[in-house]
Amino acid sequence: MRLRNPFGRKPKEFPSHLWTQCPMCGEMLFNKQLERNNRVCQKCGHHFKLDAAGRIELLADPRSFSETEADMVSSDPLGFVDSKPYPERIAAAQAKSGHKDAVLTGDATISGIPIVLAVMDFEFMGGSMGSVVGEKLTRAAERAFAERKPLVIVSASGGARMQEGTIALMQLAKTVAALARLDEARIPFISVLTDPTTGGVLASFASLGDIVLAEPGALIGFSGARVTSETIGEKLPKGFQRAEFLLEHGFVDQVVPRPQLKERIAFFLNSFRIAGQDLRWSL
Amino acid sequence: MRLRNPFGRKPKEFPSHLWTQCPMCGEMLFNKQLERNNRVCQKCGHHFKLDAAGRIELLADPRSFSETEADMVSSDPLGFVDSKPYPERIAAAQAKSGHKDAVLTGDATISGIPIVLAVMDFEFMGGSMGSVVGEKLTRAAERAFAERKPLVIVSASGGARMQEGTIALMQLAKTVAALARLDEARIPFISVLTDPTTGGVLASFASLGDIVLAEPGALIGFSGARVTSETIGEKLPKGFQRAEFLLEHGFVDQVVPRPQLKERIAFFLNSFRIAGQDLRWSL
Amino acid sequence: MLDRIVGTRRAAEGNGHLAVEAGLVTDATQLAAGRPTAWQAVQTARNITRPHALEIIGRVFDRFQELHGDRAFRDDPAIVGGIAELAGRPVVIVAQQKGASTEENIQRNFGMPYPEGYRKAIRLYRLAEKFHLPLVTLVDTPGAYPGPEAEERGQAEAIASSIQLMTRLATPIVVVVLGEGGSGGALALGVGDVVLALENATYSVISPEGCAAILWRSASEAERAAAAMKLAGPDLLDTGVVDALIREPAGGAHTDHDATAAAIKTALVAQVERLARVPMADLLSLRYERFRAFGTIVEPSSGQAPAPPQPWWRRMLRNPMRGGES
Amino acid sequence: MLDRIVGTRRAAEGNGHLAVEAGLVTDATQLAAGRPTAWQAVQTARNITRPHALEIIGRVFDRFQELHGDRAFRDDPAIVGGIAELAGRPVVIVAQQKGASTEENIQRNFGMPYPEGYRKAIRLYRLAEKFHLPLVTLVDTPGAYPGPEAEERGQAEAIASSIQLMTRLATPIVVVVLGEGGSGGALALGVGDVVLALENATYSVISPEGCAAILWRSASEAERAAAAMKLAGPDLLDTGVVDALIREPAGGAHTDHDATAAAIKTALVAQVERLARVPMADLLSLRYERFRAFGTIVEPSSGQAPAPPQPWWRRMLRNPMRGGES
Ligand SMILES: [Zn+2]
Ligand SMILES: [Zn+2]
Repeated sequence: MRLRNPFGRKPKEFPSHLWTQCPMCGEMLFNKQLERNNRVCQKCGHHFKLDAAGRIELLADPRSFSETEADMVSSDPLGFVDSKPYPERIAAAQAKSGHKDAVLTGDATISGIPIVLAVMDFEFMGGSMGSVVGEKLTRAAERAFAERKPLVIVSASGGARMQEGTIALMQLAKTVAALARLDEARIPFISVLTDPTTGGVLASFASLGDIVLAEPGALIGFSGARVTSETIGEKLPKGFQRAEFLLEHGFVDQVVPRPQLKERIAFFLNSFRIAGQDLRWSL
Repeated sequence: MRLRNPFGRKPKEFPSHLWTQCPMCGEMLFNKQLERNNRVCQKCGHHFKLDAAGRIELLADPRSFSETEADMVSSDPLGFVDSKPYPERIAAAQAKSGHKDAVLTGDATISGIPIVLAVMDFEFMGGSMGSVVGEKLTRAAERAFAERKPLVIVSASGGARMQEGTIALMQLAKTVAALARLDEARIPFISVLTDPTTGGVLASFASLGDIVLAEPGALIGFSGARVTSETIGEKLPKGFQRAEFLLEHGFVDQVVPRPQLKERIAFFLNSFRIAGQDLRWSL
Repeated sequence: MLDRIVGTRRAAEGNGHLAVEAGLVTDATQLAAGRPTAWQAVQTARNITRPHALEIIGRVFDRFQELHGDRAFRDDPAIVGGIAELAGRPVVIVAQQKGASTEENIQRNFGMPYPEGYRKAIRLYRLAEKFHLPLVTLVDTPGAYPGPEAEERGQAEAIASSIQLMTRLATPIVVVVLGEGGSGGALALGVGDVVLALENATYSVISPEGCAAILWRSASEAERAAAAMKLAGPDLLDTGVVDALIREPAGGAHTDHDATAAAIKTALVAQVERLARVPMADLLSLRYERFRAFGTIVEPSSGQAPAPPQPWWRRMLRNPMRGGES
Repeated sequence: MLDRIVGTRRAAEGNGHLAVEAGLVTDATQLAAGRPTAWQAVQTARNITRPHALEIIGRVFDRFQELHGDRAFRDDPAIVGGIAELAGRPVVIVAQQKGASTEENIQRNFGMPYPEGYRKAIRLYRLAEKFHLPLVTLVDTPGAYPGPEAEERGQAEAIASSIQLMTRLATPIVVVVLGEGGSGGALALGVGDVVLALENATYSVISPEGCAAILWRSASEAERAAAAMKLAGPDLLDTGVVDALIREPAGGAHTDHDATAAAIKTALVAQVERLARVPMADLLSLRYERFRAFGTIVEPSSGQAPAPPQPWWRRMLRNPMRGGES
C-alpha cells in the first residue's frame, strides 16, 4: 500500500538551502522562486509535491483557513512493531512534518465560497490513512453535511496505514459512509488527486468526487506499480497510472495545472451553488 | 435494422407437412414431435424459432392468457412505398401470421402468478417495431404499473420498422419511458431474448429487464452482423452476438433452455413477490 | 403537440418566452418556398464544414469546462460534455462531436459514440439532476458505432439505459439536433422536454443508405429512401418529432457559424428559462406524454387513438407562473 | 459494539435470535485453548480444500439461481451472485469464488476480482434493494486483482463505489468471511449490518507477504507480519471488525464441508430473521454507526473518543418488536 516509484526513476531532488534540481528537465531551480511558483518547475511545468501548508495557501482564501481537530493523534491499537515501534514512527513523522498526522482539516473559503477543506500530506508516513486520517475526514464530511457546505479533499497518499492493521482498512468504509450521506443530501464533494494517490485512499473517498480533478503527472492507482509489475512480470506501459492515463480511461474529469486549480474548483462550486438555490426544483 | 444471417449459413429448413431438418445437426425431425418438444431439436438441442401462439402456450398457464388490444393495427403515417406500399406489406404479414402486428399482449398467469405478458412474433415483418408494437408494449407496461403486476416481454425482432420512419424510432423512447415508471414503482420486469433480438428493440426495452434471460444460441445484438462485418471489413469471431457471447460479456443473467424457461421466470417472480410483501422494508 | 410544448401560435396569451420571438419555426409553412429536398438536407447536415458541437458550445455558452470519462472504461471523444453558463445560468451540456477534418474525424470516430460515450452521458445526466442544473444536449451523429468492440461493451444496453434515465431525469432538458440525428445513437441524447433542430438537420430511424440497402437492395437508392423516410426538418415538424426548427443562415449553417450559434443561443435561453419555471413533477409528466403520444394506430373496437394530454398541462406550460388559470 | 450488533451476552433479555443459540463465538475467551497462531490461520484460510463460496451456497441455500454480468463489460467468474432461498426466504447472494483446483483457480483468477466483478456486485446489490431482498455476502479473496487491465478499468473506482453503495443500501446485509478477507477487495463485499467470520478466516489491510516486503523488506517475514497485523479470528473479535465467529469443525472447515455449511446456515438464518424485523431507517443508522466507530484516537483538547452509539439503538436491536422499552 505504500508508494513505490513505478519506473525505477528516482527523483533527483537535491535539497539545499538554495537550490533544487527539477527531476524532469534537470533545471536547477532557486528554492524561493520555486515556492513562489507553487512548486511548479518554471521550465517544464513539472509539479513537485506540495505539503499541507502549501496546499492550503494555494487553495484557501488568505487567512480563511481555520483548522479543526488539530491535536488529534493516533494511539497504537495493535501494539505494532516492525523495525521500530509504531509510536516512534509517529513521533518521528510529527517532528519532521510539524503536524500530528497525515491530514489537516478545517473550514475555509475558496473565492469567497465557504467550504470544508481537507488536505493530505505525503510527508507524514507516506500520507497513509489510519484512525486519525479516517476520523478527521469523517468529521469533515459530517460537518459539511450538518452545515450544508461543499467538501474539498486534496489527496496525497500511499494507501492505508499497515501499522493499524484491519482498523486502518475499516477507515475506507467509515469515510465513504460519511460521503454517502453527503451524496444523498446533494452537497458537492470535489476530490483532487495529487502525486501520489494510491491504494486504499483511491479505493475509497478519493474516487468518489462529484468532480474528480488531478494534477499533471500525478501517480494515481489502486496497486503499487511494483505489485502490478510483478503480477504481469513485465514492464508497464509508459504513463501507466499517471493522471493523464486516468483521464484517458475515464476516471478523472480534468487534469488541472496547479496555478488554475483554485479558480477551477471555485467555478464548479459556484455552478452547483447557484443552481441549488432554485428551490422550485427540489420536488 | 432487419436481421441478417451472420455467418452466411442458411438454415436448411425444408418445410413439409411432416418433416423438418435441423439446421444444426442435420437430423430430420417429425413435425408433430418437434412441436410437442416446443420446437427444440431432440438430438442437438437447437432452438427453432417459436411463434407468438407457441410462446404463449409455453409460458402462460393453460387458458390463462387473455389478449388485449387484439385488433390494433398500424396506419401508414409516411405513405411509405418501397417495392410495394407499406399497407400491402402489413396485409400480407397479417394474412401469413394470423395476427394484426408483431406483438401479442395480454394478461396471464405463470405458475399461478398474475402477470402482464407480451410476446413478439418474428414472422410478422421480422418482428419490427412500429407504432402498434410500441403502443401495445407501452399499454402493457402501463397496465402492469396500474395493477402492480409483473411484466414479462419475450422479444424477437430485427429492430425498428423502417416503413414508419422516425415515428418508429420514437417507440424506443415511448416504451422505455413506460418501463422507467415500472422501475420506479419497483414492479418486476423480466425480459426474455429469443432468436433474433437486434437493433432498436435490444437498444430499448429488451435490455432493461430486472432479469434478462436468453434462449440458447439466440442472435442478439445492436447492429446487424452484416453492418458490423462491413465496418471492420473482416469476418466476425465465432459465436459473435449469440446468447452465450452476451452472457460472457455481462449482458444476460442466464441462458435458459426453452423447457426450463417457465419455471425459471416463475422462480424469479416468486422471489420478488414474497420479499415485496414484507411491508416493513418500504420505509 | 407543438402548441403544448413550445406554445408558439398562441403567443399573445403566453408568458413572454415564445417560440416566435425566439426566431423558431414551428410550422413547415413558415419556411421559404423552394426548400431543399430530403437528400439535400442529408448532404447539408453532413457537410464537414457545418459547425459541430464544440464550435457551437464555444459560441453559445460561457466558461465551458469539459468533464471527462465514464468512470469505468474510457473517455470517448465522440461525446463531449461539461458545465458551462448559458446567459449566466449554469447548465450541463452533453453533445456528440464530429470532426472538422479527416484527422479529427478519426479521433472523434466520425461522431459515432462507443458504449462508454453513452455511459459518460449517463454520468453527466445524473450530475445535472443531482445539482439541479438544466441539461442541454446537442445531437449530431451518423449513429452509434456498430463495430464489434461496441457490441462487446454493450452498445444496445448503453443506449437503452441512457434513454431510460432521460425519460425520468428530474431537471429540464432541451435537445438540439445540429446535424445528423442517426437512429438510436441519437435518441440516447434525444429525450427532452423540448426537442429543437436546425433547419437542415435530419433525424431518422436508419441512414438513407442503410434503408436503401435493405428495402431497395441497393445503397444507390439512398436518395429515394431519404425522401420516403421523411427525415428532414419540415417532415420532423409535421410528425412532431421536433417541436421547432431553428433557422439557419441563407446558405446553410456552414456559411456562418456565428449566426447559427446566435440563433441557437436565443432559442436555448428562452426554452431553458421557460422550463426552469415549471414544477418538476409537471415537467416529468409532460415529458412522458410528449413521447407517449408518438404513433399512428387504428383500433376498430375503440375507434380512437390514446387519450390526448390533459388540458391542465397545456395551461401550465403556456403560463407556468399563473398555475391553473387562463 | 458486539453487544450492540449481535446481542449475545444479554441473551436472557433478547428476542430469541441469539448469537449463543446460533453457535456463534462473540468473545475470544470462548475459544479453545491452544488455538492456532495467526500464521496457521493464514494457511488454513488459504487451504485449497477449504469450502469455497459455491460449495457453501449449495449447502446453505435452496434453489440458487446464479445471475451473471455487470451489464457493461464482462461476467467476472471471481464473483458469483444470484437469488436463492434461505430457509424459505428469498435472498440475494454475492460472493467471491476461489477455485478448488489449479484449473478452476485459473478460471476464477484465484478469487481476485476485476472491476467488472465489483460492478456485477453493485448491480446485484441494487437488485436486492429494489425488491426488498436481504443481502448475504461471502468474502474470500486474496485481494482485488492488481494487474494493469484492472487498473485500466478502474479497480479503485469499482471498490469505492461498491463500498459506498453498501453503506446506504436499504436492505439487511449479513457478511460472512469464509477464508481470506484481503484488503479493499474484500471490503467491497464487506459492509454489512452484521459481519461474521469462520473461526480460521483472516481479514487484513494487506497480505502478510506484502506487509513483510514493505516493512521488513523481506517477504519471508510474512509470519511475523501476520502476527503483528492481528488478522486472525480472535483478534478480529477483539477489534470489533467481526461481530462473531462461526465455529469450524475440529480439524478446520476443510475437514467437513457439510458441518461448516450447517453452522453458517444456522447463523445466517438467525441474523437475517433478526435484521428483517428492524425498521430500515434504524438499520441504516446502525450500519453507519457500526463503521463510524472504528478508530483509536486521542484528542488531548477534548479528552475523549467519538461519542458512543445512542442507547435507543441498543434497545431497538435487542428487541426490535418492543420498540423503545426494555
Ligand atoms: Zn522542470
Ligand atoms: Zn439438431
